[in-house]
Amino acid sequence: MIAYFIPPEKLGTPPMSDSPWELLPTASNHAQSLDGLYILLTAVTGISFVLVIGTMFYFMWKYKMKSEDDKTSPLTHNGKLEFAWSAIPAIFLMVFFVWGELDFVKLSSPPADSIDIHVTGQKWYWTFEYPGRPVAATTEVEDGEIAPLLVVPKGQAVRLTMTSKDVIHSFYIPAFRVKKDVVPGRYTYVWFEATELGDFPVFCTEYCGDEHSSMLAVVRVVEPEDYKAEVAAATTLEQGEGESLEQFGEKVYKAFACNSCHNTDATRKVGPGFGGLYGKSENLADGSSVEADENYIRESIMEPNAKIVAGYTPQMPSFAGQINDEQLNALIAYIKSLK
Amino acid sequence: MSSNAHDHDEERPWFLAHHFDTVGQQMSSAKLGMWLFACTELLMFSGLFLAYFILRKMYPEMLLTASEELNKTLGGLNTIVLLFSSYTMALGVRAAQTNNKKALERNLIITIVCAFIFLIVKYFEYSAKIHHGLLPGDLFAAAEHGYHLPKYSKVFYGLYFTMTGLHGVHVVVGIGVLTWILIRARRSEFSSQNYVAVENAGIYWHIVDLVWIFLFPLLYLVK
Amino acid sequence: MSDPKVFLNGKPVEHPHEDHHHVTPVWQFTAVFIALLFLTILTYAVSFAGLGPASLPVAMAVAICKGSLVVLFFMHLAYEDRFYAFVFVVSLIFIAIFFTFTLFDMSTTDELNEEAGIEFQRHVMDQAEALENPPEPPPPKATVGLRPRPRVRPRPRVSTAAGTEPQAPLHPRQRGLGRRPGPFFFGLHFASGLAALGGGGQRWLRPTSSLKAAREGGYVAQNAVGHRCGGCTGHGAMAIYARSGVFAPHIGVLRR
Amino acid sequence: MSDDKNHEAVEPSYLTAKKGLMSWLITVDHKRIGLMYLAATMFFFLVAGLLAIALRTELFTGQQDFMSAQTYNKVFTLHGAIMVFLFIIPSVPAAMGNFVLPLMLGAKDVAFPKLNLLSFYIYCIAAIMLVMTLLLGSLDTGWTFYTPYSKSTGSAVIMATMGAFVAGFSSILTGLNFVVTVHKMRAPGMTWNRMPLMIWALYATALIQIMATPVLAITLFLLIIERTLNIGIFDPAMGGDPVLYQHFFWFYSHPAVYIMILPGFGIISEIITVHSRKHIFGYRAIAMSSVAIAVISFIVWGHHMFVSGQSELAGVVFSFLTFAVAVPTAIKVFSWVATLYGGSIRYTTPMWYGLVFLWTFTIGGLTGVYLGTLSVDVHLHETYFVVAHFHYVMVGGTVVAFLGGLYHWWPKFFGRMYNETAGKISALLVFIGFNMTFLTQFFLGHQGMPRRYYAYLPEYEVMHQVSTIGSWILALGLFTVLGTLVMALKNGERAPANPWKAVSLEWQTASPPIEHNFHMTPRVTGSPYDFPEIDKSAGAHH
Repeated sequence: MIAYFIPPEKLGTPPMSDSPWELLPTASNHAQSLDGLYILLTAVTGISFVLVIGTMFYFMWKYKMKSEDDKTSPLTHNGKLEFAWSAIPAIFLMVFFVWGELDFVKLSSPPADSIDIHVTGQKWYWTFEYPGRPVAATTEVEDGEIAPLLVVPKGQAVRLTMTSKDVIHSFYIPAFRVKKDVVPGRYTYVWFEATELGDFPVFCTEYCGDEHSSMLAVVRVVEPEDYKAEVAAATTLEQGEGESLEQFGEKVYKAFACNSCHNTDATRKVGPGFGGLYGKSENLADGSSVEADENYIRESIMEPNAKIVAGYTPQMPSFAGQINDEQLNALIAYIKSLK
Repeated sequence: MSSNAHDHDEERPWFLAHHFDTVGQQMSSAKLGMWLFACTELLMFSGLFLAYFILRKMYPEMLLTASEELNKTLGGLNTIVLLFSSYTMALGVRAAQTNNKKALERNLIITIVCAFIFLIVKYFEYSAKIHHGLLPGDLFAAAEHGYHLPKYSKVFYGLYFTMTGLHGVHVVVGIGVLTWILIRARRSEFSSQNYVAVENAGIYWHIVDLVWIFLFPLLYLVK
Repeated sequence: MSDPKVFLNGKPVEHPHEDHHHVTPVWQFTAVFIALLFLTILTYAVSFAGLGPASLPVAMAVAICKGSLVVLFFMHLAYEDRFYAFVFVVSLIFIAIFFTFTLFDMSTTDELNEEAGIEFQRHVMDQAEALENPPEPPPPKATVGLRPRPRVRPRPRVSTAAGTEPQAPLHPRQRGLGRRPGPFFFGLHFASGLAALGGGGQRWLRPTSSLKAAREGGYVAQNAVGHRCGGCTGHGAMAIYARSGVFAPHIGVLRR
Repeated sequence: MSDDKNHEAVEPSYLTAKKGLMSWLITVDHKRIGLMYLAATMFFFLVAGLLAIALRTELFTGQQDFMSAQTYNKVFTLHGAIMVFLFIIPSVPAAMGNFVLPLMLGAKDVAFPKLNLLSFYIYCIAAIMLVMTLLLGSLDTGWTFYTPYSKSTGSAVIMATMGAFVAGFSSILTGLNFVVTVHKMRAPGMTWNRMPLMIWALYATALIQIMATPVLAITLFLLIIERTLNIGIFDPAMGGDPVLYQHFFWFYSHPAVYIMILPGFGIISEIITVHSRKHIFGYRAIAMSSVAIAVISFIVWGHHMFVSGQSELAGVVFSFLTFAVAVPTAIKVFSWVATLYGGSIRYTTPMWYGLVFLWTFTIGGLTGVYLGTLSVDVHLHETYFVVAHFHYVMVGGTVVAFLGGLYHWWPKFFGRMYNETAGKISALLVFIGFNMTFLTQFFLGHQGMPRRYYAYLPEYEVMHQVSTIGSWILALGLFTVLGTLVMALKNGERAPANPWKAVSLEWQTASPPIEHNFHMTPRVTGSPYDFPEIDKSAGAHH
């Protein structure tokens, strides 16, 4: 559950294509056939456009008005021509339809033996749960910027089972040519087989609110051999040596996207700000007031709805079971250090 | 206006608008306009019926247990009241066609009275539901009143109140329309020549009745 | 008059201001009213007769009869110019289109991904559940009426990540009844779809097949009212075709 | 029509027949109501157009330029909502159609004049509601109001939904009026095959307005109930289904896009024939394809939802039917180009707009085929490819045709001729600006640039900058149009009754026409496209 409002330019992924005119990298099994159909479509529509507009220009030049009373042709219809220009487009359309439909059926039926990764979309960040890895958080530190990271092995089918916690998002990897809406209340899924190593950006393509354009993630394709190591590395969140508790706390703070709702100063965002929180007495919605000490912070993380600060609505999801104790202590230490 | 705009020929009836050539043209235009409006009403209610069928497909058991709480006898009574009012409305239109002013007024009054009865019966139904807390959304308080209803029953009651509420609004509008026609009938504006306004009010009222004919079995009765 | 003064839609009109309209006799209205009362009592009887799943189609049939009585006689559609009936029927056709396609989508959401074990599943996020009823003991596994099973992760997959080397993917036939649509699947599906278009929305509900219930184990098959009468010819053909696996090998070809 | 001349001196035009504001506000004359609609829709076109310029300028660079993310979301939502509900749907049918339809039919007025005025005032109420949305914290859900976001967001969704809900009724009343007028009030001798194609287009549009708008009404009504009473039919947290909302919404909105483009087809059929002095090529094909498009548009709405969690089978069925809609549109374009054959083309400003329409609409139509194909749509859905496609069809199609129609019928509306060179310059500017803005967006879309993105990856910057500069040129072109037409009102010289020497009925009466349109109800003997220049002697129609 890591995200941070990554200004896109800091995402640090390689640009998808060097120049705007170059086609996207074809980095998945679907991309080949889809690009083939795209090129066929462009060719056929390009030719028919040139034919129609070319004839128009020719007629414009040939039949421009010569004198006020020159005669015009009495032609009003021509059955054969009209039939031809309905049948021929219909045939081309059927070709596009069948090719598109065959690919779509392939896109929609994932193989039974694919790796199953759980993706959860939430207002403005993605969470990836790998099979067998308890921690849902995946981090990829890039000079202080954190982006949700999806690690996938090269050449192996991966199926993403996706759901959303609040509104409709949409998981779109342009380089893999896959996209599916992430609908709350049901599972939708997407599958692909990465064929090129490297990092590729992931976009959210269903309007989901203020930070819709910052809801980005990174897909990292790695060799199958070191896939397990990469996943393990990406999903561990421990105190590195030489890292103070507060620094590790800040990493946990970003990893669990606390900053998507709480500011590190005292100003309000979606939730109350943490600046100078420790030791302050908070008055709660039910009129009582409590001193913000360790177990108040701990309880607000585990059961956020227990004590709601006055003027706020109970929106915070519970982190019980997703954050272990060292991370919790580090987080509390970090919050204590905020002034 | 006959084809020449200037000499007003005398036999042009008073109720014929200036832009129509004949009474038949005016009448058929008005009737076609009313039938198109009836189609828009049907299409609008079809959205609610589709929502009902979808809800029924998603939660079949919930829908059946939740619809048990609706009062079938009051629903049945309302159906009979509306059918009777449709009957008297049809008689009213017939009276207008046959220049029978008294019968027209009598039937219109009976229809309006039936409409009020319908609303009163609906008032009792709604107050019973409100009392038992079977209400949509956040007002849903069936548990406090000892009803053990499945999890999504509040969505069904939301849909129940939307459908019957919108239908009720149409009944109220119908009362307004019928009273206006009654006032014009009192002024003896209608005759066997000029009765399309009564017939259009009739078409509107029969559409309201038609919607209830489909609403009643779906919401109240179906197992 | 030699030169008719008044025209209507391009046709001269002899007597512009007379119009004769059909006046229905009173006894006919009374007969229709009594028929409507009788049909209402019939609907009542149907609902108490406990016909089970067939009660929805029967109730709809009775309602359609009552509706057509009102429209034909009370609204004079039977005696009017054919065009009004045409306008009325066109709007019914558009309603049927709206119903059929939406219910078609709702009922076939799982057709293609059954193999992947992802069920079209209603579940409520944790907060909503917590909001709705304070945390009491989690409901037992298959509770009556609670259609959405408690949130169960999709069936464990043969996951190759956990160190086991991936076995050769099973031939579709070995995986039990192949259910993947083949390249020719579309023709039959679309034809049956069109056949179903006339069948009206209700009959698109998914047929209960005991095979599916057995295979799914605890999955509460959607045996609600209105399903047991089965889909119409269109949907039935689609289901039979999809389950017969006749074209499964093609999918195998596609899948590799 | 000789005796028309001596009547003219006596009979004042509809503009001067009655004086004073009240004579306008309570008029039941279809021509005055048409002009009032024209003024209102032009005002909202200006407002939404300025919002579009603000959007494009903000997108000049990938980072924040002068708007915050929330403001950007509100601006693009209002741009969409005002353009769709207050400009493009009412503009051609209600503004131009109200004026031209009765004249072309030879009728004295529409069937229900009072209903026509009521429709205008309902439109005004809808406009006030949408303007009120601006004051109450504006709307940030996108013009499609997708749930569950539209249910949970704090912006003024209820006010905006009520605005759209009320605008729907105004659209229904216009449609109802047109269908009854076309059926019941045609001039003597005007059979269905002698009606101008503009009437066929408006008739097909009216059919859709009547049959589709009620579903929008119930969808928005359910959304309002969802937000107020929280019934939960569309809210997944309470057991509802958000994809169900999309079905309800698109069942209206796809036919609505045909409400937008069909009147444009009607205008183009009139302009191309009158200014190339030639009978339309394939009259029956164009008339029938208008009605065919109106009917088929009701069964294809699923192609908006290929990746939205709709079942794959439904996607396949909708994709197949979508290609069925492409064929009649292609027939129309081919027939227009074929009409130019053997003509004597007069390069007046309306003709220039007609030819620009053929260019832009062909691109718009062809790119629709990409989005109809299933697998390509998975890649291109909700990217700038879609933005480019529907702008090519809506701005390149309907707005260009609307401007052409304004120039074509301006002498009939006000009896004043516009300045021909200024008109040509405006056509050129609109053509260059439009293509520069939206052609680059096709490449943006193919590169995967998502729609409604406020900040984007650096490699999209070049194309966005080209597109933004293009949008400034387009804005300049549109202001030139406004200037030319308004100046024509002041000091354009008086226009003759039939400046283009057209044959259809609206040109057989004075311009501006008298209050009840015709002195003598015209009698129609032939097709509206039998121009004197067509030499019948050259053998039968081959």
